[in-house]
Order: sequence, then C-alpha cells, then structure tokens
Amino acid sequence: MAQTFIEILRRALDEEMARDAAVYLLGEDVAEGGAFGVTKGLAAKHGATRVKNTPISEAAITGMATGAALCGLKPILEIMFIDFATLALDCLVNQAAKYRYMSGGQLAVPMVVRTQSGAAGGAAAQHSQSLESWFIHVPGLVVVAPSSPMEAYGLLKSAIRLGDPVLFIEHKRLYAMKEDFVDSAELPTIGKARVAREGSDVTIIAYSAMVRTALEAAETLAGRGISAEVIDLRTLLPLDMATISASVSKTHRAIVAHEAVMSGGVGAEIAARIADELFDELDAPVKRVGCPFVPIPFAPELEKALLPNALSIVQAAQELVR
Amino acid sequence: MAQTFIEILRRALDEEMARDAAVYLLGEDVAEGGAFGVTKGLAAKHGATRVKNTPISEAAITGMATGAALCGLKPILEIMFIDFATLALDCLVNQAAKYRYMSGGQLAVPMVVRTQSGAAGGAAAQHSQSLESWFIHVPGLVVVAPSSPMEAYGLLKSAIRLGDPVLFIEHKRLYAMKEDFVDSAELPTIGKARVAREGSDVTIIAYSAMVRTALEAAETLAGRGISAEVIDLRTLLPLDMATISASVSKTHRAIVAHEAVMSGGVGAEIAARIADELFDELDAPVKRVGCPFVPIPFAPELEKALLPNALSIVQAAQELVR
Amino acid sequence: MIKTSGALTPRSHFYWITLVQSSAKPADWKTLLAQLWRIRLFEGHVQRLAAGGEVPGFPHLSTGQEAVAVGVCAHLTQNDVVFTGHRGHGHSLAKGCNLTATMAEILGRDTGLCRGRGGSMHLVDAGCGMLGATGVVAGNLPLAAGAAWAAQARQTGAISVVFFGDGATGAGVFHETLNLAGLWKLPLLLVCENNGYAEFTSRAEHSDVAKVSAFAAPYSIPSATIDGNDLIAVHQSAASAIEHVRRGDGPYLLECMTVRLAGHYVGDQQQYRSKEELAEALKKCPIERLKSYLLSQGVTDDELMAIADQIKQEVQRDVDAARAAAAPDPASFAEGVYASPLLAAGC
Amino acid sequence: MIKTSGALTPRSHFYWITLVQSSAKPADWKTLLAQLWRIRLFEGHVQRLAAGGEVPGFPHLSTGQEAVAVGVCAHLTQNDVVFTGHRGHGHSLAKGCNLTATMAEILGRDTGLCRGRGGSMHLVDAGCGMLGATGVVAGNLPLAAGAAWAAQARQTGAISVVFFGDGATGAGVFHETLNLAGLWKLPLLLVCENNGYAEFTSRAEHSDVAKVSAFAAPYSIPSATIDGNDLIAVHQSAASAIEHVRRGDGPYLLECMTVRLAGHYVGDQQQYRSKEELAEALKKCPIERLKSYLLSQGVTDDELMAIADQIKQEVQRDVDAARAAAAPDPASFAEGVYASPLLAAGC
Ligand SMILES: Cc1ncc(C[n+]2csc(CCOP(=O)(O)OP(=O)(O)O)c2C)c(N)n1
Ligand SMILES: Cc1ncc(C[n+]2csc(CCOP(=O)(O)OP(=O)(O)O)c2C)c(N)n1
Ligand SMILES: [Mg+2]
Ligand SMILES: [Mg+2]
Repeated sequence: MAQTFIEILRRALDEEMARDAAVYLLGEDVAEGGAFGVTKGLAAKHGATRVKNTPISEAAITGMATGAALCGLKPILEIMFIDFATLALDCLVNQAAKYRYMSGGQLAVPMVVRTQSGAAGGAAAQHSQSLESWFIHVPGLVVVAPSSPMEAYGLLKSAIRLGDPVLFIEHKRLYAMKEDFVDSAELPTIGKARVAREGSDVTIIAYSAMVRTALEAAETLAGRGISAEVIDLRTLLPLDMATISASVSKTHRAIVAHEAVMSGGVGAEIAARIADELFDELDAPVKRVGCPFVPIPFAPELEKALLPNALSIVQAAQELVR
Repeated sequence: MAQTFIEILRRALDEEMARDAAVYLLGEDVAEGGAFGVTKGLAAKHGATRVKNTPISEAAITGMATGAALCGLKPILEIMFIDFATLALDCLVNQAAKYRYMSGGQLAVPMVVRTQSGAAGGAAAQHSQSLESWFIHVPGLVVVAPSSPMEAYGLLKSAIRLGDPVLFIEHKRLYAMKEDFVDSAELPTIGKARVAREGSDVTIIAYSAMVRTALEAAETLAGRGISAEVIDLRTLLPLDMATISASVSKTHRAIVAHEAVMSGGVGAEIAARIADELFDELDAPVKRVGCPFVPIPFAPELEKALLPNALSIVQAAQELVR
Repeated sequence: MIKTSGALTPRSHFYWITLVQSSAKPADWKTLLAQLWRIRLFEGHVQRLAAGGEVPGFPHLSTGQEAVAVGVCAHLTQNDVVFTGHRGHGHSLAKGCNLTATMAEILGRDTGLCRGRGGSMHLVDAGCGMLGATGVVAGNLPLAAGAAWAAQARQTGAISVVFFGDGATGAGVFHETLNLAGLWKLPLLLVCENNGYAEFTSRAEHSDVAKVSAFAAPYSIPSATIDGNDLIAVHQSAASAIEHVRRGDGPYLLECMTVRLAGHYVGDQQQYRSKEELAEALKKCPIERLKSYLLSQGVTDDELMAIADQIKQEVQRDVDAARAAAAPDPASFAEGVYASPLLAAGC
Repeated sequence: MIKTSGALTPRSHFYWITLVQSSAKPADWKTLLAQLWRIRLFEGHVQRLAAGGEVPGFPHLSTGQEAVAVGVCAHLTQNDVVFTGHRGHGHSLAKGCNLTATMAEILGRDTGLCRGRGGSMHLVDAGCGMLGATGVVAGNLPLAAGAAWAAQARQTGAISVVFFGDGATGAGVFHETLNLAGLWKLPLLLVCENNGYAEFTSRAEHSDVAKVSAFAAPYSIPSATIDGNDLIAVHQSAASAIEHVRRGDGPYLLECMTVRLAGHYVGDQQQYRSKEELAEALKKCPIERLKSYLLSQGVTDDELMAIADQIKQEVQRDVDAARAAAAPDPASFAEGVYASPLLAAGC
C-alpha cells in the first residue's frame, strides 16, 4: 500500500530507534509529532526520554545534540524550518562540523539534523527558503536532500549510521507524496547519486522536490523528441561527480535545476565543476534553473511566478539542444 | 604619508560620522577601539552615545542595528570575526535583507555590518573562515570586500550612503597594509568592479586580500611571458559581470581566486556565469583557486600548506595558457 | 478625558483613543470593547476565509487574546512604534492599520499593506507605526529594541512596543535584548502574551519558569504579571508601564496571562488539549468579561447590541472590499528588493 | 581522606586527587597548591614563548584565575567531562591533560593533543574527559549540556562541567542552556569565572547584572557566588555543588569572582586598566593567598619552596619536550575531516 513521505520517514525513524538504543530524537513539538507529524507516535512507542520536546531554542538544542553526540548518543534533531537553521549555525558550522578535525580525530559528531525547506502555498519569505548551498561550503558536514519517500527512507537510515554530522533536508512539497514501501536489505551509500531516468541528449541534474519536476520536464521533452537523462543527486555534499561526469560525457549538455536562488546556489558549484572538468565534453553551456534573486513573496500569484517549474527546465533544454 | 588599512578605515568612519548625524557605531569593544583598533578615538571625538560598546550578543546587536535602521539611524555594526556572523544570521538573512521587500517597499535597512575574515597566523578553525559566499545567496543584501586601504575608504563611504544592508568584509591580513591617502571627490559605485592590472592572455578575478596575491602572480607570469589581467571585484553582490565579460572576451581565459573553500564559494558562482554567458569566448575551462575543503588548521605549517598563494594562481594560469 | 483624533494615516479610518488611566469611564470602555469586537470579527473572517481556501499560508489567530493588543495600544501615539510576531493581526488593527488593507494583505492582494509580499506574518504599516511582524519567534525583540534606541538617540519622545509569546522566552535573543534594553535604558515596552502554549507544547514542557516576568529581575527591569483577559487590568497596567518607559526610566516587561481560544494556526485540531481545558478557556473570554462589567455599570444590552451591529457591518464592508481587490501582477514579483534598480540588475 | 590514583590516561603523569570536603587537611591543600603553581608556571612559559614568537595565534592566559580550575576539577573523576573556552589552559591541566601534549598543541606540534589542528583555544583530550574548548564565547555551554544529557540518558553517573566567563552571559545561548538544563534536570555544573571583563570592556558596560548567579534564579537552579581566588572556598563550594549535581538534582551555577592578572590575550597592553587596579588585582593572587594560609597552619617556607622547585623542574622538562617535538607534516593538512575517506574524496 502506498504511504506518504511522512509515514515512510516515520518508519525509518522508528526502525532506527528500535535498532540502536543510542538514537534519540529532539526538537520543538516532536513528542506531539512535530509541526508536520513526522514523529507522531514515536514518543509513545520508544518512551518520552527518547523523544524530547524542546523549548524554542534552536541554538541550544543544536549544541546539545552535538554535545550528546560527542558522548555516545546518536541524536536526531529536528529544526522545524531551514529558515531557522540561521539560529543554529554557530554550532553546526563552528562546532559540529569541525570537531573531528579540530580534535585531531579524537572525537566525532554522529548526528542528523532533519529540517524542512522550500516554498509552498504562501508560507512567505521566512518559511520558504532553500538554503542548502550554505552547508556545502562547510568542511565536515554532509548534506542530503531526498527526492521521494523511499529515497528518504534509505538515505535517512544511512545518515543515522554514518558517523558524521548530516543535514537532512526534506522539502515541504514532498510530504504528501506517496509511494509503495519496498523492503530492501541494502541502504544507499551517502555520496552516491542515482540516474532517475536515462536519456541521451541532455542531462538534467536535480535534487529534492526538483527531481519530480525534472522527470516531468523529461517526459514533456521526450514528446518533443529530446531525450533527457535525469540525475537525482541525493547527496549535495559530497557531490557525486563520477555519476555526473558519466552522464554529461554521454549527453554533452547539462542543466542544473533547483529551487534555491541561483546566485551562490548549489547549481553554481555543479555548473562550475562540469564546465571545468568536462570542458571538452560540452557542446553547449551548462544552464541553471532556479529562483530569481528575490525573497519568496506571500501572494500565490507572485510565488507561482517566481518558482521554477517543469516548463523552465523544458525551455532551458530546448535552448541547449536546439 | 602612507597610512595603514586600519587608519584609513577609521578616517572614513570619522568623516561619515561628521557628515551625517544619523551614523552610529556599535559592537563589542568599539568604544575601546575594537579588537583591531579600527574605531580607536571615535568615541572621544563623536561622543559615547554614538560609539556604543555592546555585550557579547551578536544576535541582539544585529537586530538592534536593523531596528534602528528602520527608524532613522544609519548604524554601522562591527561583528568581530565573520565566524561569529553565524550568530547574527537570522536577523541578517530573515529580517534585514527582506524588510524592504516584505514591507512592499515601505521600509528600508540602511545599515553596514563591518566584519573581518580570513586566515592568518594560527587564528585556527573558528577565527579564520571566509564565509562571504553565504551572503551572495541572500536577496536583499549587498556584499563588499575591499582589497586595499584606499579601496576600503571609498567603498565603506559608499556603503554607508547606500540605503540597503551591506556586509563589509575586511581581511585580517590587510589591516597592516599601507597606502598613501589620496583625496578624491568621487566615491566608487557599489556594484562596479575595477581592472587592477591590464593584460591580454588570462583574466584573474579576485577580491579582498587575494587581489594582492593575484597582482603578485601577474608579475611572476609577466616574467614568464604571460600577460594577466587582474580584476578586483570590490562588490561580490551584486557581481559586475560587465567588467568580467569585457575582460574575458579579450583574454578568453579566466581564473577565479579566493581564500574561501571552493565548494559553494563565490568562485563557483563566477565560474558558472562565465562558463555560461561567455561559453563561446572561452579557450579553456575557468579555473578556480581556493582553499581545499578542510577547516583552517592551527599549526602554521598546516595553515600555510592549505592557503592558496601566488604560486597557486601562477600554476593555474600556466596550465590554462599552455 | 478622551482624546480622539481622526484618520492617522491616509488609510486609517477608525478612531484613535488615548484614555487617561484614572479618568476612564464606562463610555471609554465601550469604545475599547468595540475594538475587541473588531479584532474578533476580523479574525472570524480570516478563519472562515482560510477554511474556504482563500487565505494563503497558515494564519495564526489571536482570538481570546485581544484585550492585550487593545489595552496596550490605547496608550500609544502615532509616533510610537509596534513590533509583533506570527500572531499579530490584533496588534496591527489596534495600532491603527487600515482594516481593508490588513485583510487584503492577509489575502495576498496588491492593495494589501505590503502589496501582498508580506502576508499574515509580516504585516507592516509604516504610516501608523506598525513597523513589522516577524515569523521567526523572538526575532522581533531586538528589532524593537533597535527602534527604541533610535528614538532615544534621535530624542523623538517615541517609545517602542514589542508583543511576543511565552514561547519566545526560550530563545536566547529575548535575554540578550533584556540585557541591552536595561543597560542602555531604552524606551521599550516588552509585552509578553503568556497563553501557556508554544504551538502544541504546553508551557510546562518548555520551561520551569512559572512567570515570564521573573526574567526581568536579574536586570532590575521592572515588570508585572497581570490578567491579560481583563481589558481594564491591561489598560491600567499598560498605562503605568508606558508612563515609566516614556519618562526615560528604561524598559518594562509586562506579562499578560491569556488564553488562546483557537488552535495554534487555522486548521490545528488541538488534540493536545482536553475538552475541559477548552471549556475553561472560553470562560475567560475578554469580550464577555468586559461586557459583564459594562452591564454591571448600567450600560444596557441594547447599547452593546448597537455597537456590535455597527462594527459587524463595518468589518463586513471592509473585508468585502479587501476580497474584491485584485491580486498583484505576477510580473511584478521582482520589484522592491533593493533601493536601486542598478543593484537589482546585477544580482 | 585523600584518594590518589596514578596516571589516568596513557599521557597523564600527575596525580589525581579527590578530596573529601570536610576532611581536607593542610597536606591536601599543599597538593592543590602544587597544581596552582603548575598552571601558573605553564602559562608563564606560554607567555614567554609567545613573546618570542613561538606560539601561533593569540593565547589567552588564565593567570590569576587558577584556583577555579583546580578547586573544581579536584572533585571530578575521569568519567566526568569538562568543556571550556578561549581561556582554558588551566582547566585542561586541572582535568588531567598531559602537560607536554598540551604545550605541544599550543605550539602547534604534531605531538599535541589535537595533532596541532586545534591550538590554544581548542584543546581536547578525550581520554581524560577534557572534551573541548570553543573559541566562540558561550558556544561551549550547550555542548556541555548535551554531554550531561548523554550521561543522564546512558546512566553513566558522570557529570558535565562547563567553564565560561562573565561575558558569556551576554550571549543568548547561555540562557537557553540554563532553561534546558533546569527543565531536563541535567547533571551539569556551570562554572562562571567572573573576572569583570570581556576583552577590554568592563562588566559595567556589558551588563547591569551584578551577580551572574542571579540568572539562575528564574529557573530555580541553585547557585552561589563565591570568592574564586580562595582555593579553599572554591574547593568547598564546588564539593557541595557537585554533590547536588551528582545526586541527580539537576544543574548548579557556581559563580567564582576572580581577577585576570594578565591581559585579555598575550600582547594586550591593558590601557583600559589603571595601575591601581592592577596593583589591587595582584593582591588577590590565589597562590599567594593559599601560601599565606598554609604558612599560618604551620607549613614551613622550606616545604613550600621544595614543592615549587619540583614543579618548576617538571614543568620545564615537559615544556622542553614539547618544544623539541616536530611540527605536523604539511602534507597531512587534509586528514581527519570525515570518518570515511570516501566522503572526503567527494568534496
Ligand atoms: C525560531 C523559531 N522556531 C520555531 C518556530 C515555529 N513556531 C511558530 S509559532 C511557535 C510557537 C510560539 O509560541 P509563543 O511564543 O508562546 O507564541 P504563541 O504561538 O503562543 O502566541 C513556534 C515554535 C518559529 N516560528 N521560529
Ligand atoms: C561569540 C563571540 N563573540 C566575540 C568573541 C570575541 N571575544 C573573545 S573573548 C571575548 C571576551 C569574553 O569575555 P568573558 O566571557 O568574560 O571571558 P574572559 O575573557 O573574561 O575570560 C570576546 C568578546 C568571541 N570569541 N565569540
Ligand atoms: Mg504561547
Ligand atoms: Mg570575563
């Protein structure tokens, strides 16, 4: 039976808590299920001491998760909106990411910070941002951004077991997405991308909710005689350049699509690397699809006008292949 | 007589305070001159009410500067190390940057946040970062990174008069740099880069302390028969693509050099834009020079091994031109 | 003595009231009751429209908490500034925001206070001193302190008021702001609406601190904890708190104990609250309490009905006007990020 | 009763002391005096080496504040963990870090505690429970609370101790941590070294709050303000504070009033301090005070001299060993960012 992103994510949390007594959850309202219901029922099942509600103290709870990770727990922290990660950055960037290195390898921070990002339905400027690119600039962090329920299931489990601090970004538009739960013994390797659709004319590189959009675009493009390959990055840090390279060496054209604003976005890094490492392979410039450089407006008409969609990708692809 | 970066910066602050009664300074120790002595003597001259020491409360003082800017002051806030801007990001990103837009143009935040960045002399992982790329990802902010005392003088003045929130990044290695003070009626335009050295074989794009390094590299390259043009970006947001484009259309080769780690750095954005917008002009891939993806280590031997230098640029240029 | 003045901003068309504390009479309370009603009715419309899918985002209603907004703002002049948070409709209306423009903003219309760019959580009306709402809990506190600093520095005589919830006291910046406000003796009134919840989590799970006003003590900032559902109590306590602040004696922390009659946001099913608790909460309704008081003072039911009817019609009319307004032009989404179009062009 | 145990970590070669509060005798105080001396002498070396250009970065000395480190750490076991900040040499040595490895780290040697990657502000010795120092003021507080949470959750019986300055109380995260520590009843001892300065700015300019311990009151966290330059006072107060924490009764805030005898960092000319102030500060030296006490208790000058001589030689020997060690291999700079080399390769 098909389950939602939220249900499948909850299942991953539930199973990891059952598997490893060191896994603890903390965050605002998590014992009540959290703002989006992801952790619903886990307190009842695993005990209130393992699923802890916190005050509105993003800085302290991130610090506490980090300190606990240094001392034998594997905390999973929920930061309700990535916009509020701004309040947790000192700890994430200055402490958690650097602990292993600064301590000369004595200590590690096996922690997962689950957070939620992206624009939808008028959440407006302070609850809609896509800030993942900040984190790919921080040595010591790992950044994961799943594109579907089952992807989230495996990636979250792998992240929990990884041993280094992982920022795990869930897109609010994916929460209602449904998929059949499929049991599989194997978990995805953090750092490996996946080819979500094969194609030969152009490579579309995407992650998170934009993978679905890219697949839609590929479908439309197929109807117009353009064969698009879609890569689901899964992990933004580290980047799987091998998979990207294999694809672009075949298609000779690339588009990077994300919801974040383009300036300083993850797409800039990917485009720069393709343009450098695959210079001789490229038949056309690497194009980026992303939000224009504007805060997310509240009114749905403005939000819609701003957000990149399948058509934006189709147009970029048609320009490239033309 | 030649003056240091610090002295010339102080002069700019002094003059702007004399010119505009709405200009106020605040920050940790600023009445005592600040950690680097930039504001020394300004409290005595302009009064203690206009040069305010603050507690160690980066979040609140950034919020206060923003609130005061909404209400008629032009605050200049000092964040002692850019590493601590992590504590001020909610306000900078969620409030200050978005106020004009979210209020539908009713309000503005004419504020300058002076901060200091970069590695030198074993300041180690939490006092050495170059985090400027985070800010070029934030619509509503302006990011300025001067390369010399006189550049800082003009750019700081322009920033103070701009009317939007500016992050003004001073590199700690530049503080001792000396230059003759030259009076000039004209102030630089925020958003315009400058050609620091003309050349025809390769364009080296740099900012902040890396401009000096690029000029050194250009000198070395000249000795080896390679004519390098050096662009001093001055402003990282917005980017002056016109100046970059004019240069790369002439040299057909580009290197972007900065001290920040490459992944997700400002260089990624610039490289991606050149590779896209100037695809047909390029004779070689755009190369990036920057720190490898590692926190800044404490030991001088490690720090030195890590930091990009003139030789790194020379090597990149020789590879490109070869 | 009631001083009424006409429209304060081009958009404002309701009366501004400054009550002198000691001389408040039933007639004054009636006018304030009208404001309570106005907010209640306004948010009733928000709720209905949201249920019908007409409101983007997730609006947070102040239903049950209106007495705080009205009781405090009654003492403010147009020069005074107000900052609020995610639950700020009431504060905005009480500070003098035009009702149609406020509703238009909440509906995402081009005629909204912020041209539809802000929304329910980001209401700004600079003309009447409503300087902003922030959706990041506690983010408004230092902004308000900064506004107070500007007023002090520029000697405008204005004060700055910030409304925030009890949950905001978990955020460090609340404490940083207290320290700075006390140290710099800022003309800042901090008004905490303690409704015992932060989202779905009760106060007991957030904090061991029973009274938010206790946080002021280490800083020697004067404070009081009052019944925030008693408009008269709020009005009187706010008067003396504001007198202190306006006199230049520094900040004041006013904690108003209140109850949220609705969910955290429109749509919240409140499974975490018992029926008994909700029934108990309803008894504390500030409107019912003020009505009882007025009736006990000889005001008649008919008089109150007449006020209610009038407000109802006015609100309906203004809400209709807001609903009839046009959405922003989609092509305009990029306008207004920077002062200079040159800057915007380079981004 | 003195319980001494030998080397606790492979690197540790000084004695660990657990004093039972009530039975402390001059003999015990002598051992603690030796530790004070050890830290003082160690930092004297740091200062001289820094002046000679041998120390990278900007080391902060705890000279004058040693009694806090020694008095508190005397009660800790190896399982207990300590977090400190930028002024953490004393805490590290008192917690049991090997002196040579600590100095080697401060000098940036490969044999340093952190292989030269951390430096003076980031000392870590996991083996002896010195879990870290952070250069971001107050950043250590929630880390320590998290360690306490882990100890509580895993029921290890350990406690967590965090040392921080008075300036750190200006940072919001200090207050967030107090709230959480109180709420979750964490086994956390918060030790504030109130030296009246944050860098060059005196406490009066930072805060209106005279006693840092006052911040604990709203949370009902027990606290005390004591003379941090009186080793006996620190030792005794720490004993009861730690008893409280170890018993599972939640956190405790111990404020130690102290003086910084050196500048903020090595090289600070301290123009913001008068000669009189500095002279006054010198009178409060914890070493001199403990010496006077011991002399008054019948310990002889010769005995003290003998201890001093021995410590001096030991410290000199260990410092020499540190100086003789090799710098890290420059080619190794990228080692140790991630657990898995695969991850690192992809970055
Ligand atoms: C920094 C931050 N963290 C989390 C949230 C999500 N959030 C929105 S409202 C809220 C509860 C606020 O409680 P309180 O301050 O008491 O205000 P109330 O909703 O009760 O009026 C939370 C946690 C947020 N907006 N900002
Ligand atoms: C968040 C942050 N802001 C500013 C600084 C710069 N800084 C280093 S030490 C210091 C003063 C700290 O004072 P206190 O906490 O009292 O400790 P002390 O130096 O007196 O031991 C400051 C402001 C910092 N390290 N971290
Ligand atoms: Mg509340
Ligand atoms: Mg201090």
